[in-house]
Amino acid sequence: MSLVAAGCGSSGNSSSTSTPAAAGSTSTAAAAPTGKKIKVGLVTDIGGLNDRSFNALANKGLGDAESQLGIDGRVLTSKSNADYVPNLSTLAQQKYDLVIGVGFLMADAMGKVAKKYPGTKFAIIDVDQTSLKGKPANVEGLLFKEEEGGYLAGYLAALYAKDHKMTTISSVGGQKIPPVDHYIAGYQAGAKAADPGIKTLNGYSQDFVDQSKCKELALGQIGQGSGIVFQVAGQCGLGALDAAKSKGKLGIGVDADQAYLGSHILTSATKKVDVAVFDTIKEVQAGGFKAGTNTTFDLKTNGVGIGKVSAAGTKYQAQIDKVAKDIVAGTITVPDTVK
Amino acid sequence: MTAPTPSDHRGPAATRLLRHLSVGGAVAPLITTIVAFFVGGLVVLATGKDPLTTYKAIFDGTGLNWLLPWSGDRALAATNLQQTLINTGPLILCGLAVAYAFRAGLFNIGAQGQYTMGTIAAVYAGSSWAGLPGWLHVVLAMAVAALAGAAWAGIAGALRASTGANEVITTIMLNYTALWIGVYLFGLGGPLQANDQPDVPVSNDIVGGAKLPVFWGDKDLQGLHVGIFVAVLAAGIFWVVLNRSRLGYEARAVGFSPPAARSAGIGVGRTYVVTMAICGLFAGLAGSLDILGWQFHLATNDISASQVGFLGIAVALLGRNTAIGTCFAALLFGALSQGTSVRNLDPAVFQPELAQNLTTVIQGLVVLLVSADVLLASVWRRRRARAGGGGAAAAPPTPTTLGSVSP
Amino acid sequence: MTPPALQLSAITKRFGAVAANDGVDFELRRGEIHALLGENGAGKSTLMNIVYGMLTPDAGEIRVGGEPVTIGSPRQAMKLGIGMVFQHFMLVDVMTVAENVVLGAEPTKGALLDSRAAVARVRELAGRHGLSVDPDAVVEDITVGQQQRVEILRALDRGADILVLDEPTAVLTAQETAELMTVLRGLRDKGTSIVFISHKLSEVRAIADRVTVLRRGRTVGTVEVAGPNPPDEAELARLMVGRDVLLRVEKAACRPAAPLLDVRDLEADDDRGLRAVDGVSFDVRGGEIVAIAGVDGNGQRELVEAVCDLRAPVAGKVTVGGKDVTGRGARHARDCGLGHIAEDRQRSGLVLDFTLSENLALRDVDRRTRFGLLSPRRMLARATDLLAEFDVRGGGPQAAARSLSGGNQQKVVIAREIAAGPRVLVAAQPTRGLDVGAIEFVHRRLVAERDAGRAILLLSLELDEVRNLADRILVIFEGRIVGELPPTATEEQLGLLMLGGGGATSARASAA
Amino acid sequence: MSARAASAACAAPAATAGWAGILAGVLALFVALPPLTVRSDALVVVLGALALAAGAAALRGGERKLGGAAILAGLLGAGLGYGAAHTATGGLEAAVSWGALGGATLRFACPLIFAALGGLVSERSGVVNIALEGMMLMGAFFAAYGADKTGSWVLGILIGMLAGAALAAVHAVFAISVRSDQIVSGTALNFVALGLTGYMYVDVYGADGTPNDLPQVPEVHLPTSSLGFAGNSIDDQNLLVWVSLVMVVAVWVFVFRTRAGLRMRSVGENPRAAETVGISVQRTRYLAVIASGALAALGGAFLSIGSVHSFTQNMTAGKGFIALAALIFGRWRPFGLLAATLLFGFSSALAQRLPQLTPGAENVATLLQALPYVLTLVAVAGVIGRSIPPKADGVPYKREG
Repeated sequence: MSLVAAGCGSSGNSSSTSTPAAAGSTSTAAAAPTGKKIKVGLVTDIGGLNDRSFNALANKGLGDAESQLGIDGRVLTSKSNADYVPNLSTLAQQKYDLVIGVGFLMADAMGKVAKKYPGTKFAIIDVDQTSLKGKPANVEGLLFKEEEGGYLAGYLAALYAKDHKMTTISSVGGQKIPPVDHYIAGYQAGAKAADPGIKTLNGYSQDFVDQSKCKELALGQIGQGSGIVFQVAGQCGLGALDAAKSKGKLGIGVDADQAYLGSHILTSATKKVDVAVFDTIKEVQAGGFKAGTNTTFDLKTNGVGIGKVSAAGTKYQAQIDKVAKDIVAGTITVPDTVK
Repeated sequence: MTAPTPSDHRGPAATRLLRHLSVGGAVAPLITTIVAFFVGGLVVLATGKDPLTTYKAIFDGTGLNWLLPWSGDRALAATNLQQTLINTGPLILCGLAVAYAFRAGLFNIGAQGQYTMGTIAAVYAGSSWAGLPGWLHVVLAMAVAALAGAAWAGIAGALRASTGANEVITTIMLNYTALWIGVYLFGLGGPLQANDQPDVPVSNDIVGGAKLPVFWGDKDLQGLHVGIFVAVLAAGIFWVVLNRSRLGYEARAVGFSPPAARSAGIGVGRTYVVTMAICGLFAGLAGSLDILGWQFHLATNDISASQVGFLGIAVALLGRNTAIGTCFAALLFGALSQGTSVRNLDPAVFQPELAQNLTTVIQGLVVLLVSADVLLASVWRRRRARAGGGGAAAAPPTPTTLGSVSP
Repeated sequence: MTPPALQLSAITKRFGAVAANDGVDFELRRGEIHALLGENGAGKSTLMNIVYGMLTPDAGEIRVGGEPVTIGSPRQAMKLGIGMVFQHFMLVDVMTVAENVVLGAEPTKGALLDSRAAVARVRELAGRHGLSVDPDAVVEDITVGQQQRVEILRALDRGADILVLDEPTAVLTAQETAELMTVLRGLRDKGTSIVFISHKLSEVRAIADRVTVLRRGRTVGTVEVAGPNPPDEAELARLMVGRDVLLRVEKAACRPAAPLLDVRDLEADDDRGLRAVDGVSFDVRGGEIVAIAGVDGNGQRELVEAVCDLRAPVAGKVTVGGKDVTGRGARHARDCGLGHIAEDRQRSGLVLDFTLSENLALRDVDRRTRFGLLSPRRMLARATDLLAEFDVRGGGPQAAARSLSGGNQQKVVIAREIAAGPRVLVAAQPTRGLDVGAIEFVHRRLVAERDAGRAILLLSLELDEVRNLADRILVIFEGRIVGELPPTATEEQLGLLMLGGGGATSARASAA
Repeated sequence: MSARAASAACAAPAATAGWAGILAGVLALFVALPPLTVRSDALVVVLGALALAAGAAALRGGERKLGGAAILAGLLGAGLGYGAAHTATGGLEAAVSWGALGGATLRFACPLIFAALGGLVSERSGVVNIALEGMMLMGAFFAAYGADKTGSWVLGILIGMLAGAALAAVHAVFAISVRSDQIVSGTALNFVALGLTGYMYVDVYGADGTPNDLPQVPEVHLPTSSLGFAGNSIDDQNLLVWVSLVMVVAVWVFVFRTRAGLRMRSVGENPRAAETVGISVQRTRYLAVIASGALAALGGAFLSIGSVHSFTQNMTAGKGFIALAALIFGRWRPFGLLAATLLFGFSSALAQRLPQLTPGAENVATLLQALPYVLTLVAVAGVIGRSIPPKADGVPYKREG
């Protein structure tokens, strides 16, 4: 069986949290279940739990919190968009202390439900709280500076490419939506910073599920000379990494640390949804919920970063660490829109 | 002339069974459903769970236990029932869209595409014309959606009428064409993509006045909108049109015998077009219910995720293509999808993800058994024809008839 | 003495309650042409389907060459040397002649078909038996007569020495019929035993050595026709029908009024785009019955369809009561006063799954509505009246049309068409497949409608019917009207015209 | 039928003109694209005009279809060529790299070829197979499952094919023996397959998905990359892609050149006729339907263990229906459906690449995804010559008596 960064109850063998830029994450710090027994519900979007990145990570965060913080967790997957409102409101009705919505597609439903249940604490990943209708005060937006992780990944890719006489690197997006474009913008900026002469390709598969579509896009890019493919398309993107593998090129994973896929994974641009979920739960347990605002997870807070760097990239570790420091220090500003 | 070679000879036991199956038309679908659930139960059993507990849990999740006043959590049951009925409305309409075609001898696999065109039209109409009075806006949006569905289905009807193109193939193709049109319209940079969210592949929200009134439950939390009444009303209209109007009469005549209809002066081609258009009206209306009732906008992935039109095929078949049967079949399928949702089905009883797939299997089995059951009904009819006296010579078998199995 | 090629004893075959064959005996000698004669539904085809293994008899014995056999499938039949030429050809239209002939016994070369060998085999066989046909032609492109040859060739290819032909001349032109006769005689002379199913007396007398007559599933008797004292047609007919056949319809003298149906220079194509009606002109006056006589397949069907606007004519004009109905659609024609008793009542006359009341409303459903909706009560009431008036038995207005006997079904059709009060009534083979009582009813009704002043166009393949009913007879041959005869014309006169003979002298009839 | 069409095509000079016109139209676009990338309008326009002239000549010679096609090709070729000549070369090279497009076309086409061949075998015997989608899905899941459990992709493929054949056998029972409406039972089996594979997937693999070390069908590496775009298209294709192409030939030989194929066709055209010459309609149809399930499953197996090396729920996503479309578009003929699948594959490949050509209006390219369906609509409507199914296709058969 695979080493998978997700799965109910299989939270022990976490491998996603070692980043070169900073020390271990908060989630590994706690040892034994402590604290108040609160009830936390998680509602996924229609991608399902086995997307191996986004929903899976959120689920893992909840699992970590169950085992380490001793909370009661429940996950509701959504089969269709008709499930969002009922899923969220069911949890609220059942007096869950915290209800977390995963994903961008749930913004509308979250706005409505949160307004109806002002006594329940809500958090929503990837959505700016201020963009919700009526700006409900009991919602915390959990945002990520995906572009910072993308930047590091792009920087590393370009360094590697330059040394290996590759002229081009590329990225495969699922759909042209903000969380995806943040990654790609950072990736391209990082690459140009490392090697201004490098060519970057980008394409969207219009799909987050069908792997063959991403695989084709990636093969096309490899055909145009791309030596490294960065996937930003959830489950579909696994096809892009598969393309890189079968063509003897390198791939860069997304969201979770996808190094387990093999040695062709140069690194992963990580977005620690699990950390965000875990931290938010911990906060609520401690009585410190930041309602009505956003919490941004960035390189500084170790909310984004890059995953395990493969053997091929270890020699650039020092350079990457320096860039990471510069970003944290604010000397490098990373753009978040694709030009 | 060929000699009379009637082909059916059955013992009295089989006859009795067939009679039972055919009485009132309700027994056979019930048996079909029970068999399908029985098979589903075996699957549950095979996984080491208790089928009865599982089905009880699914039943509770449907909210139908609300009808049993002594049941536990009334509020939860009410919410569940609202969601079940929200599912049911469009399912009724899509079922009618398939059933009406069946009655005219056409197989409308295109309810999904007609539904999609309905949602697109509804979202367009609902998000435009903000100045209209509410009731007018709702009615107009529903009308536009129904017409869009009708036009889309009419293509298949027109192709059948003018070139004989098989509507099964054309409607399948139209389904996918509708899907990509939707993805194009609401995708980034698409002509109908939301003005205020340039980064999201979604439509504009419909305006408040275009929303269907919610009469049970919280109107902000996807309470039950009046669409269910629209659907039931449509089923009534379906019955009237089919059984009491010239249109329906002609459609049935064409369905049973195109040459006889033609010979009687009924325009067969025209009937195909009109019939398909009526199907499209139903399916398009279904689309408008979802948009105006609870969804309020349409994202590209909503279009590809929707299955309601396909389920309409199963609904119509289980409902024997009748108005009342379609309503009950839609309720069954709507309830099943609600009852197996993760929030309602306790994973300790049965894993909801499995239950959802089990539901699909049960739906498939229902349709499969119905396909055999249609045969039984036909055999019964032929038998009765023969029993009517002297009818033997009246029914020379053709290769297409569904006669008996025994020589 | 050698045993007979084929001997059937006491063959019984039931379909439900009906016995299609009820203890039939039949004997086919070696090297004879043996006609199997009987009315429609007498059980001829059933018997031969049993011989060919398509049906299994419920009782009885079959001997081939003296040996008792059971024939469970066509394959077994072929092994026993039995070949069959079906009335509806068993050919695959999109394949070539050679492929059709060898189908089931294909020559192969290794794993592949050897089509060259197939063609050679067919060519050799065709040459040997004088059945000229192009082995490479695709079946759907050749004439019906040639298609029949393909069927015969296939039977011969399987080594058939018993050949069964089911009504082989029904679809042939006179020329083709003559050729077929020659071929069959040739085969007989080479030793093939032939069963020739027919209900045409003249044909039987011309070709057969012996005739066995079937009536209502039973053998009536076997007579020699090639011998010194051949029975005449009347005798055969009596055997066939079981009584004196001349069904005289009592009718008053014809009092023709003004023309109500006028057909001018009508041209129409058949389904394959070939010209089937080729410049037909005639008219029918009120108060007369005009019959169109001809061998099946000479454009009758297309003519009826063109007149009733069920088929778009290529050229020409049809008027009903002075109103042009050409190409305006069947409903318009009907609204102008055209009634149509369709040739095939089960296919196009009735919606078999509709109730009688629904069927009776087919023509004028728009007149049975109230507030735009159908009124089942009114439909039922009217149906009850009509069913009583036309003496339809076997079910009330709520019964499905399917449940009625053929005769009663036809009464429903006639009731519907006549109740609409048409000025012109087109009756296409109105008595096909009916029993004697029903035939009489139909005939009397048609005459009554004539006397009521309607113009009646009758198309029939039954010469007796034509001569009995018609006031004038038009003969159609290859899509043209080749002559007009009075009802007093003899069968020989009619037959000559129908086969294209003598038509050369007779101008295209355009009675007026 | 094929023989006649071919002879008609070769006979008349008008037909030659028609084909020449089509060629000129295609060339008009081709010269404007990489690698030639001619930047002048003149050549494009001249070629387009040639196509129009040839088309007109063909029309006058009575070749209506070919002439029309040539004129269409001329207009489209010249129009698109003109557009291409005025587009930045960078974008052009990104979007139109023939080698990659060719390769992608083959990969998109491969599962469709298998499934459409399956459909061909079934429908040529007279059984409509709308359950191709479900059979592919069975193949996709059980190939992955089998490969996982046995550790061998060969066994995986076999198990997948068996699963597809099993579903097909159910279809056969209902369609042939019970004489159900074939479309209804096919529709039902699509539901069953979707539910069954989904159920087993969740049950066996749960939230983790199929393992990463799933045995894979190997790729075939050919040293052809130096041979221009054609070589580039095929140098690195999955073994199953090659199998699918071989299968087209094999099925063609079977259907049109063997005894069993002739008999199968006769059953699909006129079952009663077949029976009268001693061919068992039932047996022929059973075998054909079951074979069709195995073939469609092979297409599914390509999707799971050939292409992306994992299984996901409903991963066929309507490909079975596209295969059905290709079958119709290809007029129930192996090479016809091959051409159709390649066209569909090409349009999918192009739809993915075109956005790079038109930054800012990427979305328009999504419309190209609808092309296979629209083309099929046009085909069944008879605009490009009527697509006529086998005569007994979809008609249940029963013996008399």
